[in-house]
Amino acid sequence: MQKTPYSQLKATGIHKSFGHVQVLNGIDFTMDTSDAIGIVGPNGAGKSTLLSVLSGAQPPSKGRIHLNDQDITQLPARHRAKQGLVRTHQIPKPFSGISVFENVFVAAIHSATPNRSEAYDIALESLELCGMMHIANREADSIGLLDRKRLELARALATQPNLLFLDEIGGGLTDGEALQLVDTILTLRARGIGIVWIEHIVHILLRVAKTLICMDNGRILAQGLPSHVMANEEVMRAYMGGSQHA
Amino acid sequence: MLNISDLDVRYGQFRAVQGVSLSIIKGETVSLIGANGAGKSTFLRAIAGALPCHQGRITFKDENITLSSASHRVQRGLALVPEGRRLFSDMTVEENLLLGKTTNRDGEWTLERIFETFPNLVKRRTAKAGNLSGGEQQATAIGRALMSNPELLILDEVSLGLSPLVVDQVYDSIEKLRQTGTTIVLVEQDLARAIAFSNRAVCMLEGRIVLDKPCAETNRDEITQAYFGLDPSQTQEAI
Amino acid sequence: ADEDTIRIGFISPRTGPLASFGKTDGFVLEQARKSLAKGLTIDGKHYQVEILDRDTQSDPARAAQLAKELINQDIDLMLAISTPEVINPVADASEAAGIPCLSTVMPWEAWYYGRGAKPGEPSPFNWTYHFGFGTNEFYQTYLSQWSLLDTNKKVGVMYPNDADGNAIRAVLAPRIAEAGYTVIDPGAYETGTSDFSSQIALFKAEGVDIINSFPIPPDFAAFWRQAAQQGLHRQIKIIQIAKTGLFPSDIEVLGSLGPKIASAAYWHKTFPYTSPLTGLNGEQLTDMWEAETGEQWTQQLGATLSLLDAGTEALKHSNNPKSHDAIRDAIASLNVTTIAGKVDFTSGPVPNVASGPIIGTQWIKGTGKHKLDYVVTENVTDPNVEVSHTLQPYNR
Amino acid sequence: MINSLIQAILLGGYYALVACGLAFMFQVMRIINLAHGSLAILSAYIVWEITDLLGLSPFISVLMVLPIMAIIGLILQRIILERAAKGGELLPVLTTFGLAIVIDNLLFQQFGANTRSLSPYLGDLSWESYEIMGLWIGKLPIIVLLTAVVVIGGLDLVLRFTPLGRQIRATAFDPDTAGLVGIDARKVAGISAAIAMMTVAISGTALGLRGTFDAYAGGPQLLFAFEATIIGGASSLWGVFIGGIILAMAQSLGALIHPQGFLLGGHFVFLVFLFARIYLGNHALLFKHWLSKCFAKGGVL
Amino acid sequence: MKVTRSNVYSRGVILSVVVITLLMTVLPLWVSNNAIERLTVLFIYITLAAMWNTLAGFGGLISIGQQLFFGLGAYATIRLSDLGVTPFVALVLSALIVGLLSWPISRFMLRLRAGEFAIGMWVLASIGHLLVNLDPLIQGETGISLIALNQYPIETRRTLIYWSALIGMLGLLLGLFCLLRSRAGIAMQAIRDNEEAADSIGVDPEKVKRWFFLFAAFGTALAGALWLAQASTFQPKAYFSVQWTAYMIFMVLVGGIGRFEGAILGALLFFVVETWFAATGVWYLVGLGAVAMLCSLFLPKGLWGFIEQRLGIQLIPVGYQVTSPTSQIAKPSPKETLCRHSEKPSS
Ligand SMILES: Nc1ncnc2c1ncn2[C@@H]1O[C@H](COP(=O)(O)OP(=O)(O)OP(=O)(O)O)[C@@H](O)[C@H]1O
Ligand SMILES: Nc1ncnc2c1ncn2[C@@H]1O[C@H](COP(=O)(O)OP(=O)(O)OP(=O)(O)O)[C@@H](O)[C@H]1O
Ligand SMILES: [Mg+2]
Ligand SMILES: [Mg+2]
Repeated sequence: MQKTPYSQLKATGIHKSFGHVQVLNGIDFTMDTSDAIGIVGPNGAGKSTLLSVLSGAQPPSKGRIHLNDQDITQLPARHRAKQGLVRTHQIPKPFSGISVFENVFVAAIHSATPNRSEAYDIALESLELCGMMHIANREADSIGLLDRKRLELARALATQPNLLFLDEIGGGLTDGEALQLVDTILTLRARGIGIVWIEHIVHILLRVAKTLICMDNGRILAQGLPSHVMANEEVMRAYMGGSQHA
Repeated sequence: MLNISDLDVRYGQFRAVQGVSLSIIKGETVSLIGANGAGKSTFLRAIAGALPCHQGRITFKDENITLSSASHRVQRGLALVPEGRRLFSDMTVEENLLLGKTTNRDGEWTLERIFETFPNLVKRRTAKAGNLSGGEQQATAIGRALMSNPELLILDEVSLGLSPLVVDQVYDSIEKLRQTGTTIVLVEQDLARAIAFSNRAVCMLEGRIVLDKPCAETNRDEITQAYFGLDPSQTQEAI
Repeated sequence: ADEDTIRIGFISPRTGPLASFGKTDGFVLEQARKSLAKGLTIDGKHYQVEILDRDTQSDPARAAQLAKELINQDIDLMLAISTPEVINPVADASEAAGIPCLSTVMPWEAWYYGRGAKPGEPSPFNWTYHFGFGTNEFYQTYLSQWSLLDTNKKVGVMYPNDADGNAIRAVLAPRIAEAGYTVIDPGAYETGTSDFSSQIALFKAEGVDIINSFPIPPDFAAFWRQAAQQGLHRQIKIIQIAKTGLFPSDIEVLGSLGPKIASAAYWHKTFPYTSPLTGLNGEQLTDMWEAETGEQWTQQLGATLSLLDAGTEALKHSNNPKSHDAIRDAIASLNVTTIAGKVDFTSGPVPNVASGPIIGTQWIKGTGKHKLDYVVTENVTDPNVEVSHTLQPYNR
Repeated sequence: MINSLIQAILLGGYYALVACGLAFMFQVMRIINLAHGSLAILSAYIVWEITDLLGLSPFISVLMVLPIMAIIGLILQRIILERAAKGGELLPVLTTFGLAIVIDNLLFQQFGANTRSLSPYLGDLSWESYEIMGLWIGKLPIIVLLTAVVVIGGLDLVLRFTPLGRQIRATAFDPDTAGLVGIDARKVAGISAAIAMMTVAISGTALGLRGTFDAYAGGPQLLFAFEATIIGGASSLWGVFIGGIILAMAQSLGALIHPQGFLLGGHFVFLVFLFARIYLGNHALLFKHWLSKCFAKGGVL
Repeated sequence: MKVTRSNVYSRGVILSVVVITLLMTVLPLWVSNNAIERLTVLFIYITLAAMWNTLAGFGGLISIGQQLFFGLGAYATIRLSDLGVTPFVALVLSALIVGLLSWPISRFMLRLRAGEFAIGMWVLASIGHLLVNLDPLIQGETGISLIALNQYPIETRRTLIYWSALIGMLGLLLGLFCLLRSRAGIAMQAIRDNEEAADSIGVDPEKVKRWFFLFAAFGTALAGALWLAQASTFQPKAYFSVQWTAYMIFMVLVGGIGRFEGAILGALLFFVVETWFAATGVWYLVGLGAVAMLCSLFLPKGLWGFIEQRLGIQLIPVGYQVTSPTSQIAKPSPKETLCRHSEKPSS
């Protein structure tokens, strides 16, 4: 499937609320689709929700989203996926009834290419990338949590995205594993795939992210070069606390 | 306090935990380290009674609990914060917490204490657990376990998905817990923190214990080596 | 050898919701087999007779399957009894396979038109025959039954949207009206309805003296109890029901509302006939049943036996019971007396049908060993049956 | 008109009572119990037996049947539901379907074809009624309605506000985790099954009092019960009460329009309800949210 | 590193299927009438089971209302042949018509979730039943018979129906097989497991589900029409009875839900049990119920699931296997894949 080349994702005045709960109020943010952006923020800040809104899983209550100059605010997730905007889920949602390979293959054949053999290659490759070959034939239901997270990534990759939204795929990795993950991501970067990555383990994030966004209470607290953002004492207070472990 | 002798846990014929022996003394803080898929969760779930032991023996406070039900173990004061939270997602945060004190063992943990410890939960008190953010869910899960006032608290991937601020809060509260004499076993992927916090490091690789030392005597590299299986010399030095 | 055994298929609902129709069959078949033990001699030739009885479990789909199975075990004559759910599938299977089939008990209209025959057109059936009452008998019986009490001639009717209900509504209602009765018809209701307040309201408003209904037992219980709660029962002189009230238990479940409900019977133990097959008469048959089972007799005893009577008579009259055509012709020209009275295919209302009686009756408080007694109050459709009781008004 | 309205409400109460056992299993234990009808009939038969043997009033014998059904519930849970529930939401459908067939036919084997009813044992109470300004209101339906209110209300309170209630819900949602927080899952599951069966017993009695039953009468009751349950929604047991009444009203309305419309009316309204919930559901939310915003604005000004 | 979709067994299967098909086609020349008629019934059962499995097994759409399509299929046939269409044409036509009709239905019903969908379909079925009752031709519950068939002599009729049942079954099974191996097939299973996730990777749940729904409706309707053809009596109560869906559930779950072979095996089993024990009346039914219960308790994945895990074979492959020359891939020992990870996604 030929993906329309584009360069800019633009969200303006995004609000999201569930019943009474105001989760996002007034997010404005623009990115180059080849950028690597990291998002941090205290729990419940609205990061995942923002991701859902950008990837089309949930419509915003207010605000607009543009891809180049096309308004995709109402575009359902599946169409965005076909245009190359794909997200992973913080709480993994594997297709538990089918094998790991099939999980990835569905994505490939529906968003990357209708051609079977090509789809096979894509699926296998993204499994390879995420180091899941050894459990390719396992029923997805039977794999452990971190494998599930990897599966999320592999599945997203198989759609051959231009812009990847990653939601805490690094959580719970040992340093070694984390480094492997970073390498994987960097290879993707090398292919010009854009990344928006939510992660609490900042030092991993910083190996990839060129820009850092810190959210709190559904607002963008600070945005810009990682060093600046991390230095921002508001961020310190809201997010890092006294912690030295960054 | 907790004695495990060559424990074997299987999924089908796949041995996820292979003849592990371990004994934990009252008041200890043990951090269990190991690569993804090493069998930590399996091991812990077996201790908590969520998985049947294929062979081996578990005694807790000199009582053989190898065959007793999970609920009985909680009754006796052994609580697990399961990996992946496992909240009752269509019940409110408060209800989830209250469920924690089903066994109502007495102790100082109450709803109020929990909400003090995790202030970010207060405003979500009546929200359905399923709608919480990842971190809020993690906090709720820990709170739920604390509500049973355990003597041995097992935390699988505690800090998973928690923002540094909250992580600090969590560790502070565990610290408090520790001072009250509670024994703690935790899985923490942040090595530095693990070593800093606990007084004993147990390292798993492919279902076996490959390293078991007081934190004072070990260091980062040794451990990293251990769980990539670089150094076979020190396999299985169970106590 | 097979050449001199006659095989009769007999299909009825012994279990399942329709079981109360079939529960006496085992007993009756036993009697029949006793008398057939010696076999039959049909013009000079002696035959063994074998009855293959099957239970449809009240499931029409199964009825069809059983019919085919029996046909493939090459039976010479098919007998089916009770309701459309049983008879129609069996008849259709027989018609398809060219096996003579004889049936009774359900109103013939539902059998004839319900299987695709069109009024005025020649009968599409070559192999299937049915005897028993139809709407015409109901008409006669009801008129004479209702004339036994003086009423305001206002009849509230409750006909469900099912085989009998429709047949009755189409034919009976208009004729009752012609006969000078005011028919109050709230319209067909679906079986399984559980609230009848609108109908009841209507009947109260119209001040009907008579109610006529063809409900299934659960529906009637619901309807009549609700009617009583609405005070309707105080104004009703005759509550004339069919289909429900064939069997004692239908009425017993109504408790204090049960007695004095009027009904109509296709057979009664006081029928003055003897069964050519078993040589038993009504009293003997029912006494044997009650002696053997301790349960109260039901009209199904006579009906089943009459079917076997007619069947065996047809075999006798066909001079070659191993030829389907011979049997078919024998049935077509059959004119015999069974324990249930005349079965005469030569003078039926339509081809393939012989009409039979339906006698006005009433359930009254039991005088003997049973909670309720079933007594004859009227006999137009078969004057040989003796009227033993006078009809009592329901509301007094 | 008013009369048929009242009749509808009374009927609704009856539906609610018949359905509440089902609703309990459906909402709380997450089991689609196709054997509900048959179990109700079973208990009706037991009540009938006791009433007939000891010549008691059915209302007394119900009380005696409750513990019996409770025990049956426990056994069911232990040997059947427990295993079935492990296999996902679908398996219990098959299990209970099988159970239904077994029960029906064993009942038939035992009690034969005769239709029965509990009403004769009430004497005239079964059809007596209060006459209030031209309206006739049956005594029995009133009793049924009140019972429905009491039973459903009681269950609802237990589920919401007692620890037991919480444990029941938690266990139903995820027995393994329930164990991890110290709930004796088996015990609790057993208890909830027992409760469910006791309500079923009441349902069965209501059924036997209002109408007639035979061994196979269970099936037909099922659909109405399900409709009431689903209309009621999954939020609370009171839903099933509302559901029953809505269903009954729809049916009588249908019957007013056309006598054949009784069932149709009910079914249509059922579907309408489902879709209304789907389409308006989020709109309703929006509406609330919109209100609150106006409120906020008001606060600001 | 390559992906395979067939295995040694399946090639064997393809062969034997062809052989059996040929055998079946010429069977009427040899076997008894009864055998023919019973086989016809068997084919219809298999069709029904396969269609329900399509919905529930692969689509996770559990419907208790498939009798709707079964009944409508039969009804449409009656109607058409009343208009003078020759019966055997009417069979196919009616199935098509019902298939079309199920499109608007799907638009609404597929919006419902789990339990609501199941019961909703049931309610819809009884609406269908009541509406058919209103048709004067049907005369309410009285029903009517397909006497148009009486024009054929019994032998031809028997054989023709047998063949159409055979063709119908094979056609539908083949169709299902292709559907499952298509993009839609794997997508449907993904949707079954998690609709939101499926949506997020570019699968269109609405569309895929609708195709499966239509297919099942069509197949079930055809089965209904065929059943009418071989029983020739149409009584609405009998065709719109929930018992049909109950049988489908029975066959599929006992055979092995979500497994292509399962439905067939289940149908066979049901058929055999019926043929041998039905005569025992009440006890047959009790037995049937007991089997249903025991299977659901002791073979939660059905007979085929059990066989599969014992022998680790899959005769009719609709899935994908990754194989590699240097087999460093953990071949899933069936047992392992079987034992469920007790970990539910926590939201
Ligand atoms: N469906 C929902 N209904 C109600 N509230 C919701 C829903 N989804 C999310 N929320 C609330 O919105 C807030 C933001 O949730 P979100 O998942 O975006 O947080 P987050 O930034 O991802 O936090 P974390 O880092 O812990 O994942 C949380 O307070 C959460 O409880
Ligand atoms: N239900 C299951 N069926 C089969 N294998 C399983 C199952 N659950 C886990 N495993 C396997 O058992 C091994 C140990 O899993 P476990 O989750 O205990 O590892 P872990 O140390 O907790 O890893 P993580 O850091 O991801 O939590 C892994 O190879 C995993 O794939
Ligand atoms: Mg998040
Ligand atoms: Mg783990």
